[in-house]
Amino acid sequence: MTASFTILAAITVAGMAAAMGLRNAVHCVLALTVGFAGIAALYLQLGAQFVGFTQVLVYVGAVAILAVFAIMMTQSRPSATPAPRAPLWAAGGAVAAAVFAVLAWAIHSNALSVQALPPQPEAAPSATVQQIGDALMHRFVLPLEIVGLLLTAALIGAVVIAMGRREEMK
Amino acid sequence: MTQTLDQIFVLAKHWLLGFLPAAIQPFCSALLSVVAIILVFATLFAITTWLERKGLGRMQNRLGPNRVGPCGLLQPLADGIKSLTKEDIVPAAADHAVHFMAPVLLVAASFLGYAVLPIGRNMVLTNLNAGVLYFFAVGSLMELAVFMAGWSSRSKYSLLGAMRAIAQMISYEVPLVLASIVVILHTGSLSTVAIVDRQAVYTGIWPHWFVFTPWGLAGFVLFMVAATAESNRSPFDLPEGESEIIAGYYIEYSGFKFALFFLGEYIGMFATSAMAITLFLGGWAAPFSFLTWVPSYLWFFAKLLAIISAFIWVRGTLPRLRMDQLMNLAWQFMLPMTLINLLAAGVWQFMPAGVARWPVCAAIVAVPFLLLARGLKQKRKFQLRTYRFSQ
Amino acid sequence: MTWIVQNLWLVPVLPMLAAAICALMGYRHRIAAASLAIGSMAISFLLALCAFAHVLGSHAGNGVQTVNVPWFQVGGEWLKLGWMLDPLTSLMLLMVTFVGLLIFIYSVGYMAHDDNFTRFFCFLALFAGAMLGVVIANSLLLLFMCWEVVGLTSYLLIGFWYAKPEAAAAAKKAFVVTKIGDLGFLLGMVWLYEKTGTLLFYDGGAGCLEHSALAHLVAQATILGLATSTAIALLIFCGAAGKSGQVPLHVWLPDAMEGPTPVSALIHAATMVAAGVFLIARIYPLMSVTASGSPAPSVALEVVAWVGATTAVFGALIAVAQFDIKRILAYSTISQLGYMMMGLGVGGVAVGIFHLITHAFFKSLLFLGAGSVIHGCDGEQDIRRMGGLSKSMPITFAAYTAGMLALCGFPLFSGFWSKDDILHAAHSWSISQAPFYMGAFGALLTAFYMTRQLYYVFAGTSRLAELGRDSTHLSDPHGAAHHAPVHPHESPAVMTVPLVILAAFAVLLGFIGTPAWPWFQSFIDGQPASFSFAAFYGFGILPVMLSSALLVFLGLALGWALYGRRPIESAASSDPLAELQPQAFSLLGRAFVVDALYGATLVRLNTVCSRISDWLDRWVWNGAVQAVSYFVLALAWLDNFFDAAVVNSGFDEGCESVSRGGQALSLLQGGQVQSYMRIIGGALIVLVLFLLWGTKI
Amino acid sequence: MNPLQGYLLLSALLFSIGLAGALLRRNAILVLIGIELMLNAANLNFIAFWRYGPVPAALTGIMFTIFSIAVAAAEAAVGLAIILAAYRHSRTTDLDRMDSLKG
Repeated sequence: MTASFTILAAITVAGMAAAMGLRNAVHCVLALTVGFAGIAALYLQLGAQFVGFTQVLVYVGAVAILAVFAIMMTQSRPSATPAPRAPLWAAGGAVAAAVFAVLAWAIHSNALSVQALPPQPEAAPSATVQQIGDALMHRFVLPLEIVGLLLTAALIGAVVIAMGRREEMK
Repeated sequence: MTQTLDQIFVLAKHWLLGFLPAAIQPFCSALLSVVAIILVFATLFAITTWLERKGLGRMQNRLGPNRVGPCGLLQPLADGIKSLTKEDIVPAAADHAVHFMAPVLLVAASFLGYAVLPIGRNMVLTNLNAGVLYFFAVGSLMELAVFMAGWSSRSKYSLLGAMRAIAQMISYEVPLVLASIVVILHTGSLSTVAIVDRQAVYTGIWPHWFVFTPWGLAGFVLFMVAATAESNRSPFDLPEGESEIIAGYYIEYSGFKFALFFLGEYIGMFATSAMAITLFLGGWAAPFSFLTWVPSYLWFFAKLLAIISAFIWVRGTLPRLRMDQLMNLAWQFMLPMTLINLLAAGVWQFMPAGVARWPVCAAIVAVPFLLLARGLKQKRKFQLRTYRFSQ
Repeated sequence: MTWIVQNLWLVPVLPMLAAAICALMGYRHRIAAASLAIGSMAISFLLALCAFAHVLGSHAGNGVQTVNVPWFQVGGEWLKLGWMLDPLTSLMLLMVTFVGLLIFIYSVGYMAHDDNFTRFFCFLALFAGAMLGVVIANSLLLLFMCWEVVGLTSYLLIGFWYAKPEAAAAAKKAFVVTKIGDLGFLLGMVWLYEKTGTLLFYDGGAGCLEHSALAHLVAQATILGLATSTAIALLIFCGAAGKSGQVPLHVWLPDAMEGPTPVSALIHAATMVAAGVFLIARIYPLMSVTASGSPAPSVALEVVAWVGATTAVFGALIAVAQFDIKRILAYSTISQLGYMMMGLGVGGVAVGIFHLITHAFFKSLLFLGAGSVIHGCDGEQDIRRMGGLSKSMPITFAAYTAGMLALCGFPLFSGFWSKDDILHAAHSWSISQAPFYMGAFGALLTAFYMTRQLYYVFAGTSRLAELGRDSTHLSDPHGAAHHAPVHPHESPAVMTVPLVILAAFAVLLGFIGTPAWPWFQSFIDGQPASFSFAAFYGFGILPVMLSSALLVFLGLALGWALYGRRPIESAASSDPLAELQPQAFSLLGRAFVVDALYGATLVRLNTVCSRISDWLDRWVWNGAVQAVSYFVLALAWLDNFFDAAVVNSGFDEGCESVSRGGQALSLLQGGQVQSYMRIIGGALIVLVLFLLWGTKI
Repeated sequence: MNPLQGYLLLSALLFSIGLAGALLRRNAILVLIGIELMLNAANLNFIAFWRYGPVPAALTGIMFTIFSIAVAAAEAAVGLAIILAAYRHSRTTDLDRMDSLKG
């Protein structure tokens, strides 16, 4: 439990909590980018350089921008949304809190997995871009192809859905 | 002697670090490098503004700045003092926090990219394993800053400008990355240092710069076009087109924040140009083997200045594009060409080394280029333009 | 194994690929579609040439070369498919690809004005691919699959002008009738698999046509004292009879002439209908196997011979009294297929296949010639309205005459040699002499009706403009648009060049299988051929030859006497033969009223059965049912009382409680995504708890 | 505390925050973002297990994360497009008001 981990975790949790708690949707997304960046930093700290940069590129560079765009396009007029009904709000919050409680308890109580672990490696295991590329091209080539297909389908699907019908555009 | 001259800054840093306790040495080493980079490129920014105004003036048959200092050389200094002393106006409706953070984030993001750019031999802040990926990841932060600036101002013009800028940056990021992938494909590494090292060898007197291969040349041209769009420069400067939306997303900024936007834009432009140099023009490598005695950083900055001059030249020459033309260029021309270029690079990899792969790869790039260019030209119909969304 | 054997699958796959690409292309890419189909066919032809050369080179040694690949696993067994190369396959490949290529080229001209040009070539290429698949298949299963694709394309192509009701009906008829035969084929195939456990023909000793399997089959007896092998062979022969238009199942073939003429030439003369004959030749070991020691031919072959002989005479008789140029050829085809079957039955593979090959050339020539005539006359098909075309269409006329002489068996033409082969084999058959006389009579009739047709179409003066042309009669849509007087004209070179090539083959092809130099026969049997004139003087050859030649001359003379001596004046005047024997002629003209007979027997029987069923239904069963129903009704009254008083009130109560429960539960299905998610979250908690608790125990 | 447990706890916390957002926010876009957050938490788990797991050389955790990021990107694109389409139809992104199958 190093200092850097504590700081990064605090930043991440703060960003994410703000993202889920702020009233203004755009502020939410901006806070979200902080959270995403924090997670990317955690990846870097864990030695997964490639994944960390990919995280920044995809989430900060694409998903957040996309979300911002969607917010801009759906909030043409500020709608006064009333706060959710209190019982439902409480129920949702209780469920989330209970999930955390149960997960935390599971992590703490499950001593088995911790004992089964090998002695902690001091340096992070190496995962160079070369190794990742080799793995992608050999062992994981089929998933890679499928993901490529999925992304293509998602691209086309997103365009088709968002384009809407012709008449509506006129 | 030449060795020392080449490594003089590295040696100086080590000499300075020697005075410090070992525990804080790595931190101080990074700090020193960062300070040096910020100072050098901020100075370059000042020089470039002068150069740009002067050069544009000459192209437009004017004199350009000529009052402050000899040949107007002190003009950037005067500009800086002016912007520092101006009143900082924030619109009443603006989102203050975001409005303040936007220029800071922009400048920070544009400086972050320099961490992986090798400025000279052994002169790089960090040699990251995934350096090129890092560069592009950090570059995508700028989009966020642009959005923050546009949105927080609560002004129609800035919001429109931001939307335009983001759409343009996202669109051109794809060909930008794809154009650089050819180099990665060839070197087999994402590390900028490794990429430059691969180019710093010579056959006879000629260097192995990637720009001297068919796919490299095409990749370089495509990269530069995409980089121009990415840094919102003319002829792709729609987001800040004065005649339409005045200054785009930073219209509501004034004083020092305005200057920060300017700085951020130029620093970003330098970073992309430096990336182009690293990827295609051999980084700090000398253009001929007999010129290797010239210190490597000098070569780097010479190339950088040459590219900046080219940017200025283009800005003074070409008219601005329309939005749909801009998008069509990205998706209908740049994207297919980068993909074809990728194919050419792949063919180059798999063909045996020799003369044969030169014409083959050149043909793979040139023939689709001609066909595509012809096709796009023919498709153009001249008719009354209809505005789909505004009516 | 050389390259060609390993890659023989390319031959059928290339046209299929072309068909697939054509199917994906738009309707406007006519040139691309045609060139694709023709190109693929040309490459297949070259490959077939390679295969032929390969077989020729490895002549004396290994007869059959096979490549088998496992397809999928059923239980513990691998189902295998494969292809084979033997003399029979190589010859059929050569014939199908060559004739197919010529017909493809011809179609470019014939279909030039059709809107569905691309579709046509797609179907043609698919047909060619499937047919080639039939030819190279080394597995009865693969053969059957390709066989069915062939049937499908036949259906599609007959119904190509599906807007015409006759064409659609003909396509349906062809499909149904051949399927009746295919049912037998399928049964036989399943039976064979059950008995031998393999459908591969040759599999290094384990195939179903090899010695061990055949010995196993012939040893078992089934009903009527038939050996299993015979029963299976006869079932498979049903399929062959359906496809090849043998007598009980021939009715579809004349109607199939509603399709475009190149289709008639390719499918219904040269290749597809020959598939039945080919099938019999392919499974000849199964057909001919007998219990060891018995010298008599097998029962299966005997049946084949009799069916063939009957069909030969039957088709020829009907052809005499037809007026549609293509129908005459269709009945002639039926007759000739009968000859082939008879040849297989009495003589063996070589005899039947030799006639198949020569017939393919001259019959496709005749069909293409007929197509050229129809094209030239703007869609007219009735020979009474033609006439005098020898002047306006000289090339077609010359080619047609060559084909006609070959078909008649005029001495030295190709048909002469192959038909003679069959007659000679029939003459020396050990069971009966009747097939020989039937074949001879058929030869006479063939010469007669072909002469009749020739005189009607080409001699005299043109009668085209005479009658008002009723557009309902038009079978080809070429001239449907305009009613201006037509001037017969020669067809373009793309149509005449294939004609000329085919004519050359029709004349010369027979010389590869003369008695003096029986190269063909020995090639099929895998022995070297020798040349000797002395063979002519062998057992019974010369007398048979002379007598059949005489019969041909007699037929020609009869034809001339009836139709040639006195030119036909007008289209309305009745047929000279009809004047002589009006009743017989009308019987023949209605094709022995087989269609009507089927209508009168099978369909009538069906009607009667349904009448009886109806009566039974109405009076017997209905009465019983009514009686029961009254009884039930009485019970129901009782039940109703019980129900209303006792059950209902209790049930109503139950229903209401269920409904209330449903309403309560429907709150869960409120369409609110987040409420669903809350429940999922709750479920997650329970799951994790369960897992933790589970590990503790 | 074991470092792995620290990461797992953090990941659980992030997951719960995402779940809370998805449960409590009424804006469909923010709900989608909450789901993205949960995915990120899971990714963090994978990386942590890769780092401290028994066979880091297999790179399985990294691969899983890479594919997960790709799938999440696709999911975000399609999800936002669907929200846009729904918005165009019902003029709202409020999940509470998008509860009818018809119309």
